[in-house]
Amino acid sequence: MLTEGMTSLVEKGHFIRAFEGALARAFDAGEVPGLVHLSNGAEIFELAVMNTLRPPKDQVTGSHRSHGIALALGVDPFAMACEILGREDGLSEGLGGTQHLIAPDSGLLGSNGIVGGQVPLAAGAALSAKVQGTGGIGVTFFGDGAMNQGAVLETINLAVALKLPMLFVCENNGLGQSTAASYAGGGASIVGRARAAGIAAAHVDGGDLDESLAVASKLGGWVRETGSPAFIEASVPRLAGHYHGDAEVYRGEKKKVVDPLDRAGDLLLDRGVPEATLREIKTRVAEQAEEIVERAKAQPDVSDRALSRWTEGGAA
Amino acid sequence: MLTEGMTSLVEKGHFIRAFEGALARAFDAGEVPGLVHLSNGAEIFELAVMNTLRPPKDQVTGSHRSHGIALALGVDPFAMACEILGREDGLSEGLGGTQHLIAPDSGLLGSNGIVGGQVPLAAGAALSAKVQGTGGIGVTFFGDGAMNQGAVLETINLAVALKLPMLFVCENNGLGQSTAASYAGGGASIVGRARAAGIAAAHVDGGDLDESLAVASKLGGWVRETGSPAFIEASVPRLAGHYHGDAEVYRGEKKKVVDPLDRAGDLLLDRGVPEATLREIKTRVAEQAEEIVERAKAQPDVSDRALSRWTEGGAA
Amino acid sequence: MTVLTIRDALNSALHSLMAADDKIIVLGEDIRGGSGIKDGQELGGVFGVTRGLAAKFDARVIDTPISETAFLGMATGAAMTGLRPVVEVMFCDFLGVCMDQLMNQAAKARFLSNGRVPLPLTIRTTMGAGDGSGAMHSQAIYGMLATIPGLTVAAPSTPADAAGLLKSAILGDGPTVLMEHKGLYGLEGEVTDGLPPVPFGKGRVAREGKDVTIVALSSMVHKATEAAELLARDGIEAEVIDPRTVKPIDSEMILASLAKTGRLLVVAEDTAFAGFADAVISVVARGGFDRLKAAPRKLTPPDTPVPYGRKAEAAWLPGADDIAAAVRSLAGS
Amino acid sequence: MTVLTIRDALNSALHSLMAADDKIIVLGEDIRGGSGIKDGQELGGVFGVTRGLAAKFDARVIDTPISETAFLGMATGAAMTGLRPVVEVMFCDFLGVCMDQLMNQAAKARFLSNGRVPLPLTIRTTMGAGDGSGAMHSQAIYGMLATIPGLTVAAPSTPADAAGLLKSAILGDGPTVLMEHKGLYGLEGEVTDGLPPVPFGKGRVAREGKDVTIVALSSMVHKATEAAELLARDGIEAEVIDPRTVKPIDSEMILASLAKTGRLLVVAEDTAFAGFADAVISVVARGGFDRLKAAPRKLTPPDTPVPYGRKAEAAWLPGADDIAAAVRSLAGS
Ligand SMILES: Cc1ncc(C[n+]2csc(CCOP(=O)(O)OP(=O)(O)O)c2C)c(N)n1
Ligand SMILES: Cc1ncc(C[n+]2csc(CCOP(=O)(O)OP(=O)(O)O)c2C)c(N)n1
Ligand SMILES: [Mg+2]
Ligand SMILES: [Mg+2]
Repeated sequence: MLTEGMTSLVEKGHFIRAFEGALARAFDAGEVPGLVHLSNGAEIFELAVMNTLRPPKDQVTGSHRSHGIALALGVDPFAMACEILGREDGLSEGLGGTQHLIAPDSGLLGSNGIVGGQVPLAAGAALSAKVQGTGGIGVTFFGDGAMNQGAVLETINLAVALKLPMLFVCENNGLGQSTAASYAGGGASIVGRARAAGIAAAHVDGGDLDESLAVASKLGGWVRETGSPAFIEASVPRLAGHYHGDAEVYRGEKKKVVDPLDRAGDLLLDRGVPEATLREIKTRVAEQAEEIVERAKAQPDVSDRALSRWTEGGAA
Repeated sequence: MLTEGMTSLVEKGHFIRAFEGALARAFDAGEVPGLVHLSNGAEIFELAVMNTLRPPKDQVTGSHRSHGIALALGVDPFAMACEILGREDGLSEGLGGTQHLIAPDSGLLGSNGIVGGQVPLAAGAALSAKVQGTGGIGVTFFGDGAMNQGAVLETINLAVALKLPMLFVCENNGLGQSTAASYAGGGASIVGRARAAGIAAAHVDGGDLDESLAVASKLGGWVRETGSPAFIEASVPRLAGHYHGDAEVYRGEKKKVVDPLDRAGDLLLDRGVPEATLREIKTRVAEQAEEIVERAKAQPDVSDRALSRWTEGGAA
Repeated sequence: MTVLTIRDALNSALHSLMAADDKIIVLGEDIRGGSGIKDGQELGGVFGVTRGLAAKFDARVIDTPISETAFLGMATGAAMTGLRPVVEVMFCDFLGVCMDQLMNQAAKARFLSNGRVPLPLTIRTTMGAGDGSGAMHSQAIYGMLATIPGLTVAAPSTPADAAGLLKSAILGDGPTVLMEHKGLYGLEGEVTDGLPPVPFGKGRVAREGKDVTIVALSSMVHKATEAAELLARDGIEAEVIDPRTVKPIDSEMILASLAKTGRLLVVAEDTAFAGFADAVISVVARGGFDRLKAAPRKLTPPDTPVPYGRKAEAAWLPGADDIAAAVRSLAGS
Repeated sequence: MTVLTIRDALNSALHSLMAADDKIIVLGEDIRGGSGIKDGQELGGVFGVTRGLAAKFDARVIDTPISETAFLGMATGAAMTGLRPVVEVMFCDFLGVCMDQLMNQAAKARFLSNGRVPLPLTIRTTMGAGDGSGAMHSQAIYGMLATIPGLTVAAPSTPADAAGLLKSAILGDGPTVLMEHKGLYGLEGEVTDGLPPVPFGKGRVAREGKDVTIVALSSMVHKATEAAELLARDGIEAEVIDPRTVKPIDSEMILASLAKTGRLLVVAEDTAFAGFADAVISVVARGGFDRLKAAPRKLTPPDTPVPYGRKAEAAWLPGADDIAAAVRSLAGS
């Protein structure tokens, strides 16, 4: 990837971080109806995957933790912020909320409140692309915890059996809520489990931008060229709580991890991008994010009006 | 295994075959309320597995195709025949029927109408044994088709994660109803999928009695000694239709397979058991089976009385 | 007009719609049948409803592994992205293994997108006791399914309605569960040429009468009609209303009948508590209280799983005699 | 008498029963919490109900993978083989992913064995809207669950009932779903020392009155009581009945109240069609027709998924004002 592209990617990463930071502050100020699950630590990897996609021909589904995925796909941050705050001009006028972000025009078929529930849906996008010959692919993001859910395990096999153009992306952050991935997965390798189901699979350090770009483009390309499914397991850190506000007492002493955003920044410095540029980027996106979330906060809550369009005619 | 034991095992195999033959005739005569799924081809392998079990400390669950499993465990054939015919003295007085055989006293926790539904239940038996320190194990039988069902895939992982003393037995007969196992499983190896989940696993030719005995005792012993789960994939032929009466047009030209009962008989002949003894065994068990099913046919249908004990007090 | 069985009416509707719109796909277990097996003749579904489709529409007719969650979800995702999938779930008893995809995914996506995402998804499934299939192949969970916001649930009793409701489901914008009674597949009836769609939410007067209103669905319509003939000999004229769709329910037609008869019996095959019968009684008690001359009644199976033995199953299912007896006591009250 | 929150009452009941019977095990996601992580302090469940159990009962308190089908089925199998498992399913919305194990396995096994197999299984789960959790973490599917033959379904509104119903479930012989309202965990109330079991099928008169009967469950009991206080100012005395168990329903208590008031309003948080409200109206219309002075009414959320935005969620949920208004129009009719 050219330095320019990489700089823009890192900028997006910082924007996502800043956007979620602003959301977290909005939450603390009581402006968010529900709990928010932040992507802290996964931004760089998610951007690397999106880099190989061609939405809206490609359609992506994500888990409860999908703000980063949505922004990486290019979903309008203002419409997203409004949705997460439950306000006018939100993607669904506030009916869906943080766990139900839907923006197919940008390639986001949907995020989901049920662990693993989004995975079969992406198989549907893959099937659509296959039957209609669009050249698109279905992509789904899910966590290490979801890897133990029937919906995910069945769909891996289904995609192999039906030869679906589908990319599975498992973000292994070592935790499902308070439970260790190694415990819940019985110590078995996630990528190994996928591979045994007959799917092309690779593991990647999701904090390594170069490697992530390479693996994503290799496996994404495989899916597009062969029409067969592929699977990526990415190790990513969960830099914060399960949800914003989670005290994480259960986590004991946290291991020190280097923030993938910093690692990506170092790559840019290595390539000769001046530190000042990086600083400037961070400041700029922080302001942008802040401004967007502030504007969203100023929007009225019209979700009741949106609801009433669904209840006219009324309940039986 | 001593020749005597093996002869008795083969006799049981012939008895199961004859018992189901008699049931099939009862079905043709209109004496069976529902469809029956016969074990033809799997008897020898199932007997080999049961040979390592110690019911009722060990508890077994099975699929829709569980007559053979039940008989191999030593469930009373008359009570079974009555249940399958929906008659008095049936295991559940006819409330359950062929797909819901329950005889925990003999180690049969239950058979099941939902593909894969029985598998988590056996994990419960394993957990009970573990928590109560009985030394028993949980065992579950299911088909190649069930291997694609979330309940099964989740339970394999659960058993590894919780270190349950549980034996998974997948009988691969190449078909789920009319669908080829190789198609439905995406061409992946069943035992390979299991192994990747972190479970001790082996494949066996379920038509080979010696090998089946060895593998069953090895993996059964592993479960008992280590308290950890194990997995057996057995290739067995489906010698008849999915259910009795299935025209099997979808199957095209059937490959010729040698009947595992005949193979087991050959083993006995090799060991010097006279052919006349084998013939005598077959005749004897055929008569026994016939007699039992005839007696069951003569029983009255009292299932309505059994039902009424559940409806007293009535529906709300 | 032609005479067709329900099986053939459904099959014919599938053939004609699939020929007209290549966005329609059909998928499920064994619905081609014999895939991967050379020279196999296709099964066309275990009840034969999808027979012949594979030969005509090949890649649009898809056999699946026994993975209801994965393939129902796949169909839902496909419906969100341009296709019109028709999924067969072999028995409605199996919806338990994929209930999340039904109740949380398929049923909610349109609402959660605030109407931006279409969801033309048809789920064909079978139901019904009476053939000794036991507790996990005989349920009729239409009441349970109808509790789910966002779903249309239909249960036809005739070949014309079966084909017509299937067409409405396939041509519609939202997820629909079509519950086909196993015991009715062979039932013959007249159908209009072209098998016109039947709108959801519109019932059918299966038999006119003035003394008592019987509301029944699917196979119970036939038992109710049989009962009505018995009752007619005694001079009791029962009106039999077949709402055809469980949800949306045709309250208007039911209340109009009540205005005439003042007496209500609901006959249902789903579960005894909080099922279809209770829903209809609630509609009438709330909306037609002044028209009721006597306490409404319901006739449902007892609140137990479906038993296997023949006598138990016969006792469990409401029958024409039970219906007639219930009407008699109602008419006399 | 002590004052406890619902959370603490449940926790206390678990502690005392587990100390008394080592056949009782508790399992679910994050119910220990922090397993596999060194030096982690235990979470005790995401709502804190199982706090402290791991430290006391170690191997009998089991964290599970996110595999509801596998672990609910495991608990069912364990109940069939000598244990008394208490399973936590974090939100009732997740029951969709394991509905088969609930509806076909746990609920049917006793019947299918003709009573030979015990099934002392308790499923604790949460429900309820009002905290902005959105469409898949807010449902209250008690009506849907109550359609399933073989299940007991309970939904307590007070700390005493929460502990008491939990005890009945754990000490009982059959599968029970205990629906704990997320919004009520912090609610305080008096409890009798020893937290005695509360029998299933027996309701509680939450407030006496003579003019109108309001039947409500769980958090709706509190809203109904609030409404009743508002109404009392206008001289309308509403009786509030809390059936506590959805199934078996205490028809007797409801009908007895009706005999006094002649007027019925059912308030429910589950879905609008074929849910709890319809079931209760059916009970009353069939069994108390002669006592009804006016058409019964119901107040439920509209037939949509639970919306996320604050205003929408508030509009969606029945509130005390809505209840009071419904009672006023009912009392005037
Ligand atoms: C079926 C289901 N079970 C449980 C939950 C509750 N839950 C939400 S997120 C979560 C942990 C998910 O872990 P993982 O898949 O690793 O994703 P992560 O949160 O780490 O991104 C759990 C248990 C749920 N939403 N759905
Ligand atoms: C959840 C579920 N889906 C589908 C069925 C219908 N069905 C019954 S048996 C069967 C095939 C099972 O194949 P396999 O597991 O290989 O067992 P086999 O019949 O070969 O012994 C199917 C699809 C079912 N009973 N349950
Ligand atoms: Mg995780
Ligand atoms: Mg098979």
